[in-house]
Amino acid sequence: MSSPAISIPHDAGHADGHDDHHGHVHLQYQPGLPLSRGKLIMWLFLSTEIMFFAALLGSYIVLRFGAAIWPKPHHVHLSEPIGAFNTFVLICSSVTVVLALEAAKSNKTGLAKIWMVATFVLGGLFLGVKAYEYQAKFSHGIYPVAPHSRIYERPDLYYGSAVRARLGESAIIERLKEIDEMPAESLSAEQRAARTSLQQIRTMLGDPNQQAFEMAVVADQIAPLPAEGAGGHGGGHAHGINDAFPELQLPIVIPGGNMWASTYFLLTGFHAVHVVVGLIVFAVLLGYTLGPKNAGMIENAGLYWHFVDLVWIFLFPLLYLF
Amino acid sequence: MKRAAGIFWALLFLAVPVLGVATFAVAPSIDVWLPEDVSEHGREIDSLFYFILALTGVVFIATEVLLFWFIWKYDAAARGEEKATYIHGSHTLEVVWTIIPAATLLFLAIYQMNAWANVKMRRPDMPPTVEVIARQFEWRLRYPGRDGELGTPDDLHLVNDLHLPVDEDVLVQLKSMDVLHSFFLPNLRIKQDAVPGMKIPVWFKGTETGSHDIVCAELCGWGHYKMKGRITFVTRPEFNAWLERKYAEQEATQPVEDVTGTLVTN
Amino acid sequence: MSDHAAPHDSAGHEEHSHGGLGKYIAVFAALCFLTTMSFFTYSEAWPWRDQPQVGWAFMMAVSCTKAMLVVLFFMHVWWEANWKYVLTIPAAMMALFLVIMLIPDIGMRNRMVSQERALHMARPADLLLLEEAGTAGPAAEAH
Amino acid sequence: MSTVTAPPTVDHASAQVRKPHPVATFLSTYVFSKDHKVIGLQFLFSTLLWFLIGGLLALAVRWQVAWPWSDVPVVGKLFAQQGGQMSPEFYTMLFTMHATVMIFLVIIPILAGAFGNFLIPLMIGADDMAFPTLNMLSYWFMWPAFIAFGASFFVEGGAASGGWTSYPPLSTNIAASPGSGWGQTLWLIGLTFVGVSSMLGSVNYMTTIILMRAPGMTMFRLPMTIWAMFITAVLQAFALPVLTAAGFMQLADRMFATGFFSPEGNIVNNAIAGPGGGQPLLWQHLFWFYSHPAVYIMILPAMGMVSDILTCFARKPLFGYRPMVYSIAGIAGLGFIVWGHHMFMSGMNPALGITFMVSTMMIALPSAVKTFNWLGTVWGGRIQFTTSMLFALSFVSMFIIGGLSGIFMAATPVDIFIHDTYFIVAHFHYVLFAGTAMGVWAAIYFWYPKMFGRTMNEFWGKVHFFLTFIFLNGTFFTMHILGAVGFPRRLADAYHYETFHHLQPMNAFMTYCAIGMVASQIIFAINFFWSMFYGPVASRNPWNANGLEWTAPSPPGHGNFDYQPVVYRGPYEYSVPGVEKDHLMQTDPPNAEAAAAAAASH
Ligand code: HEA
Ligand code: HEA
Ligand code: CUA
Ligand SMILES: [Cu+2]
Repeated sequence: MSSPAISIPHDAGHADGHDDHHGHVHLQYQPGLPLSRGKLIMWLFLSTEIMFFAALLGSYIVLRFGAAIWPKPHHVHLSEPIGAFNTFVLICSSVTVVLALEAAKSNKTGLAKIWMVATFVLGGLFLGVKAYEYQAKFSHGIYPVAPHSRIYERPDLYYGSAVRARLGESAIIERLKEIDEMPAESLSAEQRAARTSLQQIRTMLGDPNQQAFEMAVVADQIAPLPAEGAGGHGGGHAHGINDAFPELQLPIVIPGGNMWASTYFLLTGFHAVHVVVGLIVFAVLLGYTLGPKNAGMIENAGLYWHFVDLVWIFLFPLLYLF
Repeated sequence: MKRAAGIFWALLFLAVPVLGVATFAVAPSIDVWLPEDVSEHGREIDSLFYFILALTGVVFIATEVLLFWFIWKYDAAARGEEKATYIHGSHTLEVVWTIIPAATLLFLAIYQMNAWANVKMRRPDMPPTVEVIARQFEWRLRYPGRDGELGTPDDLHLVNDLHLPVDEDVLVQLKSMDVLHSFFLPNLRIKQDAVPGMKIPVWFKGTETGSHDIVCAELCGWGHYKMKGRITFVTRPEFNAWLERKYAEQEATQPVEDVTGTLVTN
Repeated sequence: MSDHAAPHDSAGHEEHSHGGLGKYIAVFAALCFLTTMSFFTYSEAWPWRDQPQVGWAFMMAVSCTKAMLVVLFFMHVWWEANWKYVLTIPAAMMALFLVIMLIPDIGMRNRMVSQERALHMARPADLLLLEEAGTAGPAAEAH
Repeated sequence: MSTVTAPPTVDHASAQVRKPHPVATFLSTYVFSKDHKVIGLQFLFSTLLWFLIGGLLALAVRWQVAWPWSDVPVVGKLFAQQGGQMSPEFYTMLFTMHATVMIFLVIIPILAGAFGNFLIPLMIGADDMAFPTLNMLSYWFMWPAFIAFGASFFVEGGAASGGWTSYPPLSTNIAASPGSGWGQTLWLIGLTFVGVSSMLGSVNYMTTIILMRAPGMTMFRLPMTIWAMFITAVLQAFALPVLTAAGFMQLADRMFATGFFSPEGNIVNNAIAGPGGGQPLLWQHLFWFYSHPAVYIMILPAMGMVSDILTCFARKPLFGYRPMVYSIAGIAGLGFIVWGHHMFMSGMNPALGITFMVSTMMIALPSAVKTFNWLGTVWGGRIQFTTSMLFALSFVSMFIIGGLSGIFMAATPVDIFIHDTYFIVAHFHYVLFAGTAMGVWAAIYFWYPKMFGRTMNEFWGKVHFFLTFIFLNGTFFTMHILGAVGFPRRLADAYHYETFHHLQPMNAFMTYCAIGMVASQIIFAINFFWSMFYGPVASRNPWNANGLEWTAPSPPGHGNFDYQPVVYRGPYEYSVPGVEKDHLMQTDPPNAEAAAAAAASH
């Protein structure tokens, strides 16, 4: 067991130290874990990611279940089937990435590249669907952002004055005048109905002694909370004033809607950022020959990608189905 | 010469426990010490403070003196040719110095729970005596009006001048309008953050008449340092008379409803 | 990515392939099946429609199973040595502990709510009000 | 973890293979270097510079506390509007940035960044970190933070002024405080970059320590420094992401008016502040979930380095090596479940307070084990009073004070009185400055020869030690008794309170000491730079220590080792009986004769 043959130069000949720039020995190491460096650091990185999402998801869970009220998915135009479709897309991409790895390991570089491209495309598809979903929220004034958000929590006096203030903006006044003067034939049936309710709420808001119920009526005229099963995307089902005349952008009431928007965009936003990073990694990988030599890289990229999938597996029921 | 250096450094380390203990010994006599306690539960907290002071004091003196002694004794210059002791540790010692502190700390943990529960958990069953609403940078006070109920239009509104009856349980309902503040009564050993959105009960019992500082102990912005109030304990009859006087003043001046007022009375 | 991680450093373990196409397809099918199972709570056949908690628990169980499958097979943890426990169990425990400790203060924050806050807070009553307005408001006659 | 005890035989052929040497330019050698030693020194220089800035900020803080509203000397001219005085909002900014700089730009990066980088590969026998590029990035990610924190002093409203804890809603609402505008945003951005840097560093360190130990260097032959760095890296990896997530949420609250941390119907400066819906305590929980482990991130590496230095200059094996390792792990594990002790008065559920109190009491145990083992290490030694040793001894002495004051605060009823008073300020300056910073100085004096190939001047080192030691105790010990009066922290002027107005002379005394303390650092700075060029040239092993780093040249060249190190024993074989020399290096061959021979030969 002894290996006395190793010579250990302990001495002062080298004391000034600058001499050995070229004495770079290739060092041997004690066996540690049965893992490559890349894989180990990737796993360690993923455990930091676990904590990152634990903080975000944990905050969401306590904020949500502690809230007095939380909007149902259809209140906020969230569509379960679309979410489910995106889940499916991510699962597929997880499969394609393992298949790319298997192919690379058995030196089928062409096949590996095909699977990798498929993964990339699926990831892109996921983002596309996500963008479409975001658009559906934005178009209804559901933003996490104060300057754009049109969400009010309750049909109360604050809400009433917000609507009044919006209707009082000069651009809106002009537009209202135009709407009032439009010939009935040029409007759809829905728009005609909306025009009537618009006139009604204007008289209602003029009355100083409004009750909470009247404010609720105003809110319902502007953007009725869609009934369950209505699905969420795009509109068509709902027929509030905001749907008939989107340019008015009147304030809306979604009880619990603000915190919902905050957490929804926070969680899906950070997940989407992770997807984007994954896509960049895949794009870089596509520049390599995907053979056994680079299988380690594919595996690590895959580990990351599966983790992103994993986060979505929890996000989907928590955000869409609960 | 070498030995002299060792002695010098050893004595420097001895100065730590010596001056440390001296500081704590002298502090009360120069009035840099716990402020006068005028509360019922304060005694319990103070005695806990002294207990921990004694406990940590013993540990402090023991460890620092040992350190000094080792530095003094095991100075290379003092040991001549003798080698250092070759020892890798002692299992028995490890067990001893794990178990003893563990037992001490566990005892301390259990021993103090009662005091904690008295101040923060065993809320007296009574309506709030007064509501304290912190805001940048003042303490707004709301006493129940003549109807004896908080949250009605005849509530008495005051700022920074808290009067309370002595020798009675009082329940303060603590709120904040804007940011975090902390309701600190040094002489009553009371401290509680005021959190916007929450109403937090604080209870205590003053044992002496007199007037003391209310300090804000949580950073709340540039004016944090001047968010000062006064708490005054008076006897019950005096308290009633004071309340009466204040009602009369309020009715005479008809204060404009402030933001707090409108919100709370809603 | 790696500057030094030449393939010969202490790796060598993951050369042999496990899994194989069949296994991955099976896992894929299971994942798809489980995803649709989440929707089972929406169906008529689901007996606990008025107790959402049961449905939530069911969906979380489904999610955990799915996560398990992904970790074990796609991330190859099934085939790994014991380090997998060292890494995953503490992280999972800590994450859980964090969430549990958040429950009393944030999860149950409305226990200590002040009136000022309650005033601005949406409540179930608001939802009822809106629904009522939807059926009884003047516009109900309009369309 | 596998613990192979038999050193594997080394393949000689491959040991001689030389790597092609990359072309070295100035930029690639000193600026964008991937060499862990250069990166370590980059961290060291940057953090020392910030240390100076943090120290000057502290002086300004002390000035105001001692003589509120009096003209500030030298820099007073900058506050033209106030006629030379500082304004109260400027004061809040001062201590916020003092703490931020000290914690995020000095102590954490000097421990993990400077010493972690420099020492880990050298002490485990590796040629570099596992991922040198990542390592380089971890340094360069500090720069956006340097810039963000530095720039925040000059933006409108000034730098962040919500305290280093940045409790919302104060920090999320610009109407609440001028510093909660751009200053706070930059603060959060800076914090995120520091976080990314630490995260990159910590995963890299863990990988390096697990996979790149020299043959024979089993986990239980690692020096304490490496154990401490390893566990610190674990702490960072698990705790930091939570702060990063919370930071993003605060950023969202500020920029997008989400309401994670503010309640509904909050009224700041007579205006309704955003829709709310959240809870201020959520931030506190998330923040302390990181920041309590962070205080151990800020002391464990110092503990490790001090253990190595104590053994070396006591010429004695470390007392209780395994208990020392387990207690570090214990501190780290318990460190995750005690964060609530910062929130006893915060409105947190008092029942939670009890659980956190019990766990906090328990965390004193591993610290007790460490303290007693250090005493055991010094006992029976042959103490050499080098500057480094003096700093290491004072670390032990001072940590005891800081730790014991922690017990007062862990006791919830006592904390009711002393929370947010100078008692707390005393506590954390004893552990952070009197503890960690003393440990850092011990480490600088100890490893300086390895870093620069020369030794620092011992005489002036001792003068530096003596003055720092005296002044620091003068400044910080007094804070305990101020705290006993209830003297509140973060107050620009407390003397208008009846309870506190007699404390001004005491504060003036502390400020004089603080001035002395900062002035003493001039000696250090001169010694530090002077020795780099004119200090006595150091041999490979100037202190006759045992670690692998001492078998490499001083300073080590690219790739660190000019031979293949093989480890045969633990790191603390000092004064082995029957061996002529009083120390056996980790690389000395195993059998007694060979050992004796090797020992005799150098
Ligand atoms: C390096 C940093 C560091 C370290 C190591 C510690 C260590 C400890 N800290 Fe400290 N702490 C801080 C940095 C640190 N702290 C900071 C920065 C703050 C303030 C943050 C802010 O608000 O701005 C703070 C605040 C703080 C608080 C909150 C106070 C308040 O705001 O009200 C508490 C409360 O429990 C606490 C407790 C402890 C305890 C119990 C330990 C223990 O780990 C100490 C253990 C050590 C010993 C006990 C000494 C050695 C042991 C013996 C000699 C054995 C025998 C002992 C006994 C039997 C008692 N700390
Ligand atoms: C690591 C952390 C650290 C360090 C080292 C220090 C160091 C010092 N601190 Fe600080 N402090 C904090 C962390 C730290 N502090 C924190 C977290 C707070 C709480 C803030 C809050 O409430 O939010 C605080 C708050 C705080 C306060 C309370 C303010 C208040 O609440 O109102 C005070 C008051 O006296 C103070 C004073 C000092 C002093 C005099 C020093 C001195 O020790 C400083 C001495 C400085 C030096 C000695 C610099 C030396 C320079 C070099 C060595 C460089 C040499 C250069 C080269 C070689 C290039 N600090
Ligand atoms: Cu109010 Cu500080
Ligand atoms: Cu702590």
